[in-house]
Amino acid sequence: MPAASLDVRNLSAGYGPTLVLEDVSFSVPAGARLSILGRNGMGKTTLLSTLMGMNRRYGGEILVGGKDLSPLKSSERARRGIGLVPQTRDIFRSLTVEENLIVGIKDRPRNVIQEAYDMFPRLHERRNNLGWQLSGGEQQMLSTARTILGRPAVLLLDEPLEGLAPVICEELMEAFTLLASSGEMTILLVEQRLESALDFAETVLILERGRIVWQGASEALRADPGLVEHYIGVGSLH
Amino acid sequence: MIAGKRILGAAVSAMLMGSVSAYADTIKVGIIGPFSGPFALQGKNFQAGVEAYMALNGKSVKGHDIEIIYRDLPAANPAQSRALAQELVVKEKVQYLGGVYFTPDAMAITPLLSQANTPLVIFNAATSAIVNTSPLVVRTSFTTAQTTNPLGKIAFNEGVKKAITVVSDYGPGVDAENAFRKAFEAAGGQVVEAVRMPMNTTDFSPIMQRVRDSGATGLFAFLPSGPPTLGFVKAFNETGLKKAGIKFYAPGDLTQESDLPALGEAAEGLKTSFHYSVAHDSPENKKFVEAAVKAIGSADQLSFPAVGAYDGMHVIYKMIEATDGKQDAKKAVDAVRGLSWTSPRGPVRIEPETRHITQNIYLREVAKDADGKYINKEIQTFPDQKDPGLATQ
Amino acid sequence: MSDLFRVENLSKSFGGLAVSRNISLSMPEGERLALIGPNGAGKTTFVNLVTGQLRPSAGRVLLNGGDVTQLGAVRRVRKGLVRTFQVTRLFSDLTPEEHVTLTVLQREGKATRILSRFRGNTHVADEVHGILGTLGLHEVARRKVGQIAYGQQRLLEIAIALALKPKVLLLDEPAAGVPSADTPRIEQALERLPPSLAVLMIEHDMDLVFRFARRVVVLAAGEVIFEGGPSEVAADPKVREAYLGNYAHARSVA
Amino acid sequence: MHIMAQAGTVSAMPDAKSHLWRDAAGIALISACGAAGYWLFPDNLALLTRIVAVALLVLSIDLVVGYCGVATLGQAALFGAGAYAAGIACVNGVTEPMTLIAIGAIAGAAAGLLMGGVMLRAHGLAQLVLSIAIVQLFHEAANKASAYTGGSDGLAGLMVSPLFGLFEFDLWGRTAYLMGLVLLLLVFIALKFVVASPFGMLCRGIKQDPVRIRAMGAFVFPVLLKMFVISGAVAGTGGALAAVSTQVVGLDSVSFELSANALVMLVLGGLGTLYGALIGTVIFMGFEHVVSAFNPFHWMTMVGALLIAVVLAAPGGLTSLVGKVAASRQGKP
Amino acid sequence: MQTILSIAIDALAFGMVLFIICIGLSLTMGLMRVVNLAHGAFAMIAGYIASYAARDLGLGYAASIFLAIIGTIVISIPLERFLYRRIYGSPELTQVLMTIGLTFCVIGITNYFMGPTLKIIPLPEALSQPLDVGFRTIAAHRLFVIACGAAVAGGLWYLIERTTFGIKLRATVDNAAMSDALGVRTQVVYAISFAIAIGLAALGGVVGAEFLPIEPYYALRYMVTFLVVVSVGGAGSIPGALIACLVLGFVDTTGRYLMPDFGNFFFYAAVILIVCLFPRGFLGRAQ
Repeated sequence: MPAASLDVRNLSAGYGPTLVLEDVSFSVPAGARLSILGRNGMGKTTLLSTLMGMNRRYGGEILVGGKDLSPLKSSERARRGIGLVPQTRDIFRSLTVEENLIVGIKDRPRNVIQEAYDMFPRLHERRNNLGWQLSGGEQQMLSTARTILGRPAVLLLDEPLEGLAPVICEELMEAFTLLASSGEMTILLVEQRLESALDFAETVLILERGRIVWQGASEALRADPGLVEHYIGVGSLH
Repeated sequence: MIAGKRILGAAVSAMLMGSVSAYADTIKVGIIGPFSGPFALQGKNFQAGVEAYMALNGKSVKGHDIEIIYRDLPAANPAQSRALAQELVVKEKVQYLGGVYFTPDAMAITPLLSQANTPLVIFNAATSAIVNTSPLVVRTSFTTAQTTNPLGKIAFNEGVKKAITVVSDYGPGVDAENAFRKAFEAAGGQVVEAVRMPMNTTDFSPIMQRVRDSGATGLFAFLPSGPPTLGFVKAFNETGLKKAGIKFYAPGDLTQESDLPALGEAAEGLKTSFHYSVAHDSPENKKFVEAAVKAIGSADQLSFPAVGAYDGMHVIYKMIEATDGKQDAKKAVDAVRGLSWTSPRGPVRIEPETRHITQNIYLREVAKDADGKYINKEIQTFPDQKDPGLATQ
Repeated sequence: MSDLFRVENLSKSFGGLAVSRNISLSMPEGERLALIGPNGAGKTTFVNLVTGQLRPSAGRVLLNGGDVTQLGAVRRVRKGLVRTFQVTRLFSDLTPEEHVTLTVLQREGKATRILSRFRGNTHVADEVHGILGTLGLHEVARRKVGQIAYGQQRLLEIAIALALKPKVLLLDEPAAGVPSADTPRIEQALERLPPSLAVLMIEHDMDLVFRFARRVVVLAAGEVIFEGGPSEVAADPKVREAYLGNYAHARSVA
Repeated sequence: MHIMAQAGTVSAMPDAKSHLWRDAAGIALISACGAAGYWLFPDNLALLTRIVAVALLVLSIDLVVGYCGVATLGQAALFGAGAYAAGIACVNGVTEPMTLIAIGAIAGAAAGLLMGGVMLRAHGLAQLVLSIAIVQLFHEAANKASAYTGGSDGLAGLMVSPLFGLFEFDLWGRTAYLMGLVLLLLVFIALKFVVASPFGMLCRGIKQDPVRIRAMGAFVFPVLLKMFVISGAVAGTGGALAAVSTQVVGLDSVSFELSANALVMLVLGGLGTLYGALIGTVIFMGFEHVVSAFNPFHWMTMVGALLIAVVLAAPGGLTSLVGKVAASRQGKP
Repeated sequence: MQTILSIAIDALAFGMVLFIICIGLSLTMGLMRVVNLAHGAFAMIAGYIASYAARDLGLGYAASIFLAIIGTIVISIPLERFLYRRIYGSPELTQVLMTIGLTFCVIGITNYFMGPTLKIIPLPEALSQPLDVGFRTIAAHRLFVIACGAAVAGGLWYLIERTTFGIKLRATVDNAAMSDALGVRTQVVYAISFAIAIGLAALGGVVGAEFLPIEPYYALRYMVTFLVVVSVGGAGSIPGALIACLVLGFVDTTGRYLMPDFGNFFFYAAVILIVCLFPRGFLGRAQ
């Protein structure tokens, strides 16, 4: 599946009585990269899981390649091109690495999992280990590889580098950049590390308390440390 | 206010009693039995026996119309039994109670009888002591001791010196065990082991292993009629006990006719003692079977509770005849003390003292009849058997 | 004077993955401490360890100088170590009034009584309404919790904790999920906490943290990387790295 | 206290007094229904007495299932303990009916203590299985101890003295029914107090979230065990009532089937209100009685259909239906 | 020694019958979180179909089994669509109410149409013979049942551990939301699993008819046994169910051999002990 554009219009979502996302709208052209920034608890994860269809959506539309996927269940969204690497990784703990990958390949033949092993040779070494036996970095590789094997048109990455050793971070970021530059996928990256996020994407979006408070080019954000401090940093003292 | 209540009360009671008993002379008979649930087949046989009797003998006695009211009691449940009996007496105004498949259910009813001025004719419940609990109880079925008793002697005479008893662990099972042991040891044999199995046993192979290990040459078994008998007989064959020549004796509950199509050749040759075989050769029985099969719908389902019900209805008819429609329980019961007649099972008599039925017990063998159908073929008769369980009390 | 509350070298690992390492901190009476850190830093695990929901692999927890590490959660609460939950744990078909009444009765050892009426005690009722009033919950006191706003539910979490008359209070993200319009109410509630109470708050909303805390502890990858005044935290290079840049100390444990 | 509230929400705020009034009205309604049963069905009092006895059992299940969230399919063990204790005491010369009821309640409570002690070690499905195993063991024990219990023949020959020396337990069952009704009312009122006590509230809290309760500084196990004992006393009272009124105790009173039926009645009526227990028992047993009299042979299908219909129409039980109707009424001004 | 062997082989056969029937229930309870008390009713329906096929249509044993499995699954499809789907995710007690209601209906209807008598499924000549295995004779049918049980265990193991469907099923059980997000149609996975569970109930009902004879009350009579076995094994676990069936089968069988008078005590005491030692069952999945 080639990369597709993503248009989000007036999306609102939440859990039970709480509204976590309010009226979020943005667009990403096919093959482009977008970083989503914001402090913890500001709705970034909810945004991605709502795009995937794993959350209650209160209103709004989600268009992939111009088609509205918002009425569909997440399995159908997955089959129409959205792929999510969740923050919690959510690997199947009771399945082996190889089995985890097989779940991700959708209807492609089994031998395509070699692609994942090419991307992360470490997974090949551990292919017969159960999910819960993996280290955090390996889990992240697995989760990422599993989603990528499904060849999503739009890939959603939720803090893929969190809690990982620098070496692995580098490895992962390389992989993402490679994927993105191949133009096969439109990628949304949620990342707390400003540098990584700005390096990765050409455009950036900042969420605060469920709303988009800033949207623009990475370079613009890089150039304005005050803005960064205000929205993302440990904070200036008021 | 009070008047209002009275009018309401009158209106309600008229509604509840229905319009019948007010002017038409109808005598109601309440029958309690397991018409649904795991024992539904036995209840169906009650109904078949009752209907067969009424089909052959008319639906009225001396101008009194008989109306039957059935109440379902799916499994042993004395509280419900009492509630049903009370409702039949008080609300439906039945003059006679009949049926009752389980002993505790009968025990729950008997204390009501004298106050209700209603006789109870038991069609099945087979513990000896029931008839002692009220003078208004008459039983037309059998007791486990009664049907078991002859087997002790038969077994010994067939060369069994050492026997093992295997019974279901509940009242009638224990009765059967005791009756057999007593008769068998009186004849000179020795019961080497007595096994009581939990009621819900489904796999009998370990029991058979135990039989084999006991060194006995004869096996006496008692299981209530129903699904487990199939497994028991099959296990006996399959574990090679049959081949090894171990002799198998049981009261007829084990090979009731409705189970025979399923038991099939597994049970062939099995010897049981009982008060009734559907294959009993007599004109009375032919008439009965024909009528009862019509009532029950299929020849395969007819079994011993039907004859208990049939004879029970005979007793009730005689009671109605004697009281001429008046409700007088004592007079009714007195009228049938010592009553004798030819039942489909053979000659029978209500013992004046015990009010239990005295009857022939037959030794039968499972065999094929002329049509290739499995029957309990009577091969020996023990006439005039009283209930030994009561004789000792 | 010894510290009211003290944690010494607390460590916890799950199946080889260390989520807390050698955490030590102490709080005197009246302390206002904020615990911050990026996602996955082990903040909630820390609260669970301290309050007895989890057993530590090593280390000690001391309250009033006494070791409570071996005590279960219930006994720690009874000794005055009380927490709120990050995701509210309330009884959806009871009212705030009932929640707080039950808590007060429990504290007074009357909660298991059968032969008294739940609402029978006026001095309990007064206390309950006092607490609810302080937190601005009296308007919804008799509505089922399932029907009140999330912000109010968060306040109720605090109300329950206060009803236990704690010595040490651990607030796990008291403002998480609360609509921005309601945050001031929570902040107000925090300002009114008894001055002698030692409070440890986990929170992401830095504005709130800076207004509330006198001391900040930063946790990353299960260990304390900074401890100091709020004015210093933003300037600390390690903290900035943890939040803004590539935090190089994070590592995985196989 | 002054409550500032909008007009629309006032009715949604139950007040301590309105609680009391509602309970008083409920109890008056139950008494009225009970009395109506006495006048309207004077010929069915044995059935009504049986319903009362089973209602006590169902109430006792509601205490543990509806208020504590402990699933049980073995409550008949407690009912049977009460029934056999009363029965054995009666056979051995204790014939005063209220004493027998008290003996039953104590035996039920003791059995409840035992059962709670075992069952509370597990959770969920395992807990359910423990309850099944316990009731089966009780059943087996009652069958084995036939010297005391009469085994499968039942414990017959209970000669209960007249109530207060005046009222015989007779064929028409008036004494038994009225005694049962008064007992039921007393138990119901007592249970209303129990569930309205701090203890009752604590149980409701435990049912919803034991972790929260612990964080409030309360222990969970002793509270649940206490409720098991109370529940056992209630079930034992029901068992003793059944024994006294029918003058016979059968193995069915300690059976899995009775437990399962009673649980079905409770779920049918609705959990956690006490009223649901009564409604469920009356509807289920009444329906069963009517259809089994109407067609003794195939009524089971109709009962099954009723259960399915209730799940489809009112998954929360029949009392939830009342709540829904009330809510929809409130919705319309 | 002979006795021990002899008991062991009986225990194995009985345990295998339990296994074939219960593994389906274990799947529905563990994987789909539905307490399907009507499971036994499906086994019973299969028994009736097989009996009808064999006795009234004169089909062979194998054909009867096949027809019974297909027929039962066909009957279960509308029930799944119109009744079971309503209770997925409902509280367990609501599920209990509905499935008990369904069981009552099945019993009532069966009683009405098929009558209350026992129905047998005639065995082919080869299976009905006692077989001499050296130390004792054993019914060939028992060996057949053991073989069936082993085949079911092996087949299910292969299906669940080795096939893509099995991997998707396990993934769904492990984390349904994530499976969905990866494009697994979990509803379809559930529907197929339900059909497999019913098919296994059907197979067990037919081949186990020698142990648990087919009659209308079957659906309730063995309900407790099935429920206990599944819980002891741990809902959703094939090896767990296998171990539970073999252990409980063994306890039951030896208990009945050694102390038949206290057979039930043994069984339920063992159940209590096991449940206390393994609160989630032998190999249960965490709730």
